[in-house]
Amino acid sequence: METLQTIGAFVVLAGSIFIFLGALGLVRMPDVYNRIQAGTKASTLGTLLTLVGLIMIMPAWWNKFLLLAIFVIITNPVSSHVLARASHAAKIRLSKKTVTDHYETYKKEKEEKAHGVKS
Amino acid sequence: MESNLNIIIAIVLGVIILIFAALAIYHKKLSVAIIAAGAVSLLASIMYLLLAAPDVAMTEAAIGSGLSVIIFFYALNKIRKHHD
Amino acid sequence: MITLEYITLGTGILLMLMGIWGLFTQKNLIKIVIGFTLVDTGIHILMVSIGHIKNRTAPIIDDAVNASEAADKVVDPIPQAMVLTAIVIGLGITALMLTFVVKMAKDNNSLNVSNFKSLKW
Amino acid sequence: MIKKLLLFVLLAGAGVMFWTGISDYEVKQDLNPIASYYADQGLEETGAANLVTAVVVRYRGLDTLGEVVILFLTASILGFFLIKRDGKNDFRESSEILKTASRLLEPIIILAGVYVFVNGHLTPGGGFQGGAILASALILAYLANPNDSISKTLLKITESFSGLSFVIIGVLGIILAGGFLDSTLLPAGSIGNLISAGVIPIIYLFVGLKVGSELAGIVTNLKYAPKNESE
Repeated sequence: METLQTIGAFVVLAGSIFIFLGALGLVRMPDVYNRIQAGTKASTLGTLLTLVGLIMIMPAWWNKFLLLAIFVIITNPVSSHVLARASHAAKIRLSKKTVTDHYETYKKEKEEKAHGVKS
Repeated sequence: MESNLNIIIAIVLGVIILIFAALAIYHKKLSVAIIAAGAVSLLASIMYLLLAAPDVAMTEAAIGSGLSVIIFFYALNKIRKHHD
Repeated sequence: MITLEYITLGTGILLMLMGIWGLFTQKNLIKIVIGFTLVDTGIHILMVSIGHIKNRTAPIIDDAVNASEAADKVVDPIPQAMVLTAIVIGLGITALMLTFVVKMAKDNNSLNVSNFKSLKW
Repeated sequence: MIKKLLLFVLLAGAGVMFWTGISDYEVKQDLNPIASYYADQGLEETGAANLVTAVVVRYRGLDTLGEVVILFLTASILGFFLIKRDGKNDFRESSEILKTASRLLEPIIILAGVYVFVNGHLTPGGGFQGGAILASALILAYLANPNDSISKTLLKITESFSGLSFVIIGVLGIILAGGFLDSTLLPAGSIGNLISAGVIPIIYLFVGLKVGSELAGIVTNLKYAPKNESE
């Protein structure tokens, strides 16, 4: 019993470290898209690890934490996807180090295809 | 002992709330100001939890930091041309 | 001795004063509405912290709090109930103010308060 | 500049006033008589384990009615001011991922909202919180399918029906039981069950539906407001 709780506490600590790294990424990354990526990936993993640790500490509540985990798994990537798409549509510039922009080329190809069909 | 921890958390929360409030009043970009006002509400809901008021905390988290920010952004979207 | 109530009372009052400061000094209409919401939040924190009593739990009777000794174990439920309705009304009033802001910005083509001449004399 | 200085002096005066209020403040040890009466008798009289619910629905039920009326007035004034005149607004089509996720998430969110306001007499939660969660589900639907319009008449019918039921239950309390919104209209049941506390779950159901449809109506009106076309 006691050992399981200790392991759970360490897992929660690992999750909080991931969340801290995500926060650091928000400050250090050069442009919006990199910041979104750092924030989402690190915070999703951090939240999931925290929930797993909480299940170890308090096993009676596993169903509630499982529901929370499913909710986080669905909502977090979707919201970051929507944010990135909206900022791309608002024409926020990429950082200077960025090499390619696949979404831009995809949009151009789609436009050309629609144009070609029309004419 | 536990109450000491509560006091420390409350002090940190209060300082962060006041910083966000100053940001909400003085930041030049309106979107940043709106998000800062939402953050004030979110941190205030944690403060309600410390004050043993879970009902109020739920309401504040759902309404103050969720719906009101959305309403502000809809209104901002309608008047986007007059950013001055 | 510093206790939780003093900190939350102080936070609420300072938030209220900051909101009033923003309400009077800012020129942008949306900033004025934001100042109003800050005053709202400050008053709510003030009211809830007035109802708080040290070392007591939330006003819910369950396994931890028996019904017979509830009056010695729970905090004051009345300010919480009042704040509960006040938050919802605050949202409604904020929406109403934003509607007027949208209207005024549409009519006068500006968000700056100094440009509204129609009520000046 | 002189204006700001004056305002600063004014606020400093208000701060000093509040400061004297704080320094006189004594940390409370006991509840005041009304609150201790509610804490002692609330469970017996209403059957609600959550005392905040007991105060909101039973002891201060008229305040709740007034609050709901204020919200209704706000929503109708908003709809009056933001009448849509031109054709339809064009929004950017949202992505496939968001559409699929919203189809997956909306039932869960609506279920969570209903859970929150049906369990309002046992756990933290209630009509206002549940209504806000319902409105957020509708906002997600707006975000996912921005060009589909949601029928305003459905919102209006839900709102009017639940408001009317709220008042009817209150008046039935006057006729059949002890007073306006008396919860002993129905048998109290055993404390801790879902079906207990008399009419409180039913009242909270209607409050939740009303608050949810009103908040959704506010967002709908702001969404379809005419955009600023000048310049």
